[in-house]
Amino acid sequence: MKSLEVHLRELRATGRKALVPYFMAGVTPDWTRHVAAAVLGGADAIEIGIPFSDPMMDGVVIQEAAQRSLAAGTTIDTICAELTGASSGAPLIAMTYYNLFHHYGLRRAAGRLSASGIVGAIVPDLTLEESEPWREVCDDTDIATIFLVAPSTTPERFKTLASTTQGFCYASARMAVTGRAAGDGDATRVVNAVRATSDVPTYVGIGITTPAQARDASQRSDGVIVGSALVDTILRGASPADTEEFVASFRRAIDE
Amino acid sequence: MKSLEVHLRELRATGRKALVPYFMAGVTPDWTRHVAAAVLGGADAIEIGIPFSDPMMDGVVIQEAAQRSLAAGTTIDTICAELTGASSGAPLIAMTYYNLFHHYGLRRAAGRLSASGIVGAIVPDLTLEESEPWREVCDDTDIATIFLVAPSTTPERFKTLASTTQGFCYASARMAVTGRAAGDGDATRVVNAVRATSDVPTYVGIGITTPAQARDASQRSDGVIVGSALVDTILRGASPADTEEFVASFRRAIDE
Amino acid sequence: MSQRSDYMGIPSSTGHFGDFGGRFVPEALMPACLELEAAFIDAWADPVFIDEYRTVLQEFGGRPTPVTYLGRFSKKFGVEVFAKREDLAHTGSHKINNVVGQTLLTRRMGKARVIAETGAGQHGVATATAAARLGLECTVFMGEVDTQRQVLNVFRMELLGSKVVPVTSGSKTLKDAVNEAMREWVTCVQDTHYCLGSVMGPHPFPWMVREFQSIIGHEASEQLARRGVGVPDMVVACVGGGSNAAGIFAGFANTTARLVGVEAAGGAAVSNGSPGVLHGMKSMLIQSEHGQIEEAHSISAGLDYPGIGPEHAYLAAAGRAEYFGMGDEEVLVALQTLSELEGIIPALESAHAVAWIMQEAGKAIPRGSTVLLNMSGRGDKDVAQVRDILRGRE
Amino acid sequence: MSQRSDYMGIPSSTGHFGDFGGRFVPEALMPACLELEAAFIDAWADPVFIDEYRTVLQEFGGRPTPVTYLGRFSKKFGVEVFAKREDLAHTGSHKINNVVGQTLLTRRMGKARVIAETGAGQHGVATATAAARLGLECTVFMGEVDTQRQVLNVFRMELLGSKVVPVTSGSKTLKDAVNEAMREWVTCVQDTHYCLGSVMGPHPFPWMVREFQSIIGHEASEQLARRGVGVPDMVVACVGGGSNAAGIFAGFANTTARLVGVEAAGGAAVSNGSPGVLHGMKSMLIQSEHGQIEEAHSISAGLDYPGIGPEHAYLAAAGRAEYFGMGDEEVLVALQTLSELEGIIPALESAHAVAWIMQEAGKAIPRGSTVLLNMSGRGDKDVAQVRDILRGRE
Ligand SMILES: Cc1ncc(COP(=O)(O)O)c(C=O)c1O
Ligand SMILES: Cc1ncc(COP(=O)(O)O)c(C=O)c1O
Repeated sequence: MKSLEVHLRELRATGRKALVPYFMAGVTPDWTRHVAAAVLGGADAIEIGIPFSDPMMDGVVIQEAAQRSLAAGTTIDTICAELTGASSGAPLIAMTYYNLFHHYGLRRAAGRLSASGIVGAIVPDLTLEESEPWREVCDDTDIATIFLVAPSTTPERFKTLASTTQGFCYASARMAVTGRAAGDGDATRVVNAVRATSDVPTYVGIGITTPAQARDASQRSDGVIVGSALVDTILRGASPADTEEFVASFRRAIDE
Repeated sequence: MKSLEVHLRELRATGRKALVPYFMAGVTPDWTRHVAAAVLGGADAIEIGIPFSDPMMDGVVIQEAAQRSLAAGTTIDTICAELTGASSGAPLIAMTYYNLFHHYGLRRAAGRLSASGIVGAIVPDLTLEESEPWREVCDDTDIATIFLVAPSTTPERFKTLASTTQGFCYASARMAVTGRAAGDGDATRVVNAVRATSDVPTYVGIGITTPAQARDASQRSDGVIVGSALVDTILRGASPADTEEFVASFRRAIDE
Repeated sequence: MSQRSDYMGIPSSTGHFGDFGGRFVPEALMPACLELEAAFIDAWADPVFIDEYRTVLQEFGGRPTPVTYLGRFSKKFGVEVFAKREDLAHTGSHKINNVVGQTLLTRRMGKARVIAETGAGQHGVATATAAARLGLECTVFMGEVDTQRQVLNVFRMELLGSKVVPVTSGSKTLKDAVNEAMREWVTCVQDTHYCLGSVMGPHPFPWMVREFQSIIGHEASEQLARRGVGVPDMVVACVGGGSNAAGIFAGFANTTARLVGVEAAGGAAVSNGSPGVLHGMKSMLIQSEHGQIEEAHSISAGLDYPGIGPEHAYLAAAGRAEYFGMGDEEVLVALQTLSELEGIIPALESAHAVAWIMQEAGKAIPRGSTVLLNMSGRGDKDVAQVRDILRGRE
Repeated sequence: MSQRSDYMGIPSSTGHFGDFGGRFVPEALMPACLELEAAFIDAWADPVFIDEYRTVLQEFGGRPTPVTYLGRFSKKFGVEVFAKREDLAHTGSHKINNVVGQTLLTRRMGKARVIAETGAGQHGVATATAAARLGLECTVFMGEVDTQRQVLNVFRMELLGSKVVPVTSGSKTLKDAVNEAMREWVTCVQDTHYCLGSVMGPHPFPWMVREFQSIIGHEASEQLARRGVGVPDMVVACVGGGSNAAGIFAGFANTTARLVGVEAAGGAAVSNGSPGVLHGMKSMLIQSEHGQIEEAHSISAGLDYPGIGPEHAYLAAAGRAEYFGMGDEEVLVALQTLSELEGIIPALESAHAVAWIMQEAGKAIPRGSTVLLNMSGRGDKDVAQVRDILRGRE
């Protein structure tokens, strides 16, 4: 079992619901300070978005963030360089599209991520069926490959995905891309479908934009992922202190 | 034999080459004074153009004249009214397209023209084959129906046309519409083709724009028709006196 | 319903259909008309020529065009409508049928050049197309106003290697382009064929063009028979000069089918015109009280013609075919309706026939009737214009 | 020349053609891909479905399209060129073959709505057309830049009853329209089919679209056989996503014919690209050194795509087909040359294939070879653009 999953299972065992904020790497020069601030604010793990030109699973906010970051010259290498040494105090999970790893070289990419402290990867366009080469090279590192499940996922696929995912299972609350619809939609049904076949920690994401929603969703699951809502504040000029408060507000709601 | 032809044969017998200028009726308010002036200048007969919206056989000058005349409200009736009583001293020949007569009623049109002193008609789009109804109604009047022959006319058609035309035979010197190409082109050949089958007076038209051309053409035929060159001067503002001098200049050249 | 067995046969030797037709041209053109008549009679009796004409239309022109059952449209209007899809022919309308025939005939007559008139440009583009294929020189006369309205069609003709001459006389539109083409033809008749674009002009054009277009009707008749529809109750086509209508009527003239031609209300030569002589023929024309030819006015350039082919004038007089006018408004609605229901954007011309069916379904067209509609052309050429009109109203 | 008997058959069960293809989509879409695969396999084995697909293409779409011998072009370039005339299909290109198949499948799956991406608008118009015919709701995603460049195609889609959504993300062009259509599909996959426009995307699209387009190659093969030409020495088609090329190649993949795909030089995914993953598939892509997808650049909007269908990537890797790039300049000349010599104005896309033949006649194409050219579409849509370019130089 990858260390990420060990960590997250332990967290769950303490009764604490996980809060996982998402950041677009490179979107501002001080993005790593935002990451650190989030941890201070109460984040349990951090998603690090690596910008891709064609983010098929993302809505306008993250698209915009990706474009800004790309325009600033962000690459896997620049991100890893900035992360290396900057201990954040919470597990880091890369989130990006498969082409970047494919183009970088799977083995090389896994190695580079791992070397800079990343312990998980979410690749939304990497289907279970196509994931073997990637999972194989990850086996030589401590990177957990996290799969998504969705309201449209069939019972059979729930089973395979829940048993293959590492670290946690990412439960899309809605049939939507990031940042598009708000609310936790089908979260209960999706989480329960995972739980029916596996005891892997299951976090709800996609559409969690307010502390109240986060609280509701976390009550039905093991944690929540907050993406576009946070990225949006950073795009509008939020400081690391703002980020800390933003995350803290979610923390408080969840822990209420 | 129609009186026009009697007259023109007599003219030929005197050794005089016929000079037939063309006027667009109604193109200026004083157009009948131009007609009278032409007679003073030495015209032997006058072509009176009746304006038609779609003058298929005419070049730009006569098209322009027709449009001006139509814009001024010219109709068969207005023309006939203006001609009635105004004795010009030379035979008047109407020239227009068949639709106007057809629409007016063939019998009515022939009667109206005849009553206003017109003794001939040139209808360039009325082919020999379609001319019977018109010639029939003309038989009840003194209107001569004048046919054209052209460089493309076949030997057989030369024969029929020359034997059917009344008054004179209109020999197109060129394959062209009025006012387009200058010079007498195929005049000799066309005139000779008519003469080979008939002794009807044969006049050359289409392309006679200068006194010198008129002289050349008249030497090979029984007379010439001058159209666009004269209409052009009127469009440019020539006075009846100018017209008299214009016609006289052609007269002198022909009689030289 | 009158039903004689001799409609749309060979006209009289002088080219008359009843009181209409004939030849009204300058003597300079008579020999060319006679030569053309002889050449056409000869070619049209020559299996080699006919075979080449058919082969070119098949392998180059895209024939046979299909007959499409308009299911949703039929359901909505309660009549069974089948569309003969001339919009799918090369260059986008039935015009190609005629120009393929005439250019092959041009070559057969040993002429190296064609001239043509065009209004919106459809016939001009078709002629330029057929001429390019045979390497014939081609000059197209187009009213100056139309060259400005239809810059893209001018460019198309130029791309196809043709020369486009703007006509500045008269109203600077289609009828003047015909005049100018005739004037030009006088000067070059020796080596040039005048490729007239509809069933109009002096004999043999109305007959010849109808023959070249009759492939539409013959195909459709066979297609409907094969589909088990048999003879439709009604055949409906738009009428400018009348070539697409003549072409489709030809397949049904001697059947029980009612034949309906739909003119633009602003150019309805049969409904609003009177007999007259223009462009080499005697026919029905829109003219002033003094016999001056009037300009037609229609949203569709292809129906903007003040006359109609003489055979139509005859069919109307004989009671064999009926002609109605449709206004621009109804035509716009018809274009939109057919597009939305069937995925076929009709030419504005063809939309006149659609509009008439929409108006008369359940009235002049009894419920459940089978109707064959001639989709004479595609609407792509009209989309910019329709857009401007509809946007202008918003 | 390699000659195996198993090219262009059924891909692996995971949708792979050799190293390429597969499925790279959000999990939310996986069930829809699987459902679609099952539905397609079922339909494609059902004679009733196949018969309806063929009948609609015949009676509505204008199939079979003819094969035209390009006599004057052939003579000039010393090779025997036959053109498969997809330009004569309804809506003006081969795109109709695919959308007829996919919309029939949509109805069969019980879905009431389709979405589609479009670049210049050809696939969008085709989808809107096929959807209108079946009464399906239709939304088309189009880069905002493209909606401004192609206002008339936007209006055409609207006339056909579709909604056009301008895409403002990324480069605001075709690849972003695909992304946006995918994003939309995630939200409505229950009742909506994504009608993809080329042999790209996740399995089963590349295979399914090729099957729907293979009617081009099968028809052509039969037509050439009937004409006594037999198997041509070479089959040449332009390649954007690669659907028209796949369609015509499919008729000749297991013959001796050389297969040549011509990409836009500014979007030559095979010649200048590298393997990668985009839009649900693994294929050859134009990408930066960091794996960011680059914008393609071509005079022809339909070839402005940074990828190529995965089966082409495979055919190239396997050496069964060759791919070359052609520049805008040569393409413009080719469009003019074909128009003047043959009376066929090709789409700018198709003109890439023409340009390659002109360049290679007597070189890569030995003198006297028989060449089958896929005339994937008509140039009417491009005439305004070509005019502006050529006029701009005067
Ligand atoms: C599509 C279409 N239909 C009809 C017409 C009218 O001509 P006709 O009445 O000769 O068929 C035209 C003329 O341009 C046309 O383009
Ligand atoms: C006429 C034409 N040809 C070719 C293409 C390229 O697509 P594909 O490579 O899928 O045939 C397009 C795309 O719009 C097109 O319109």
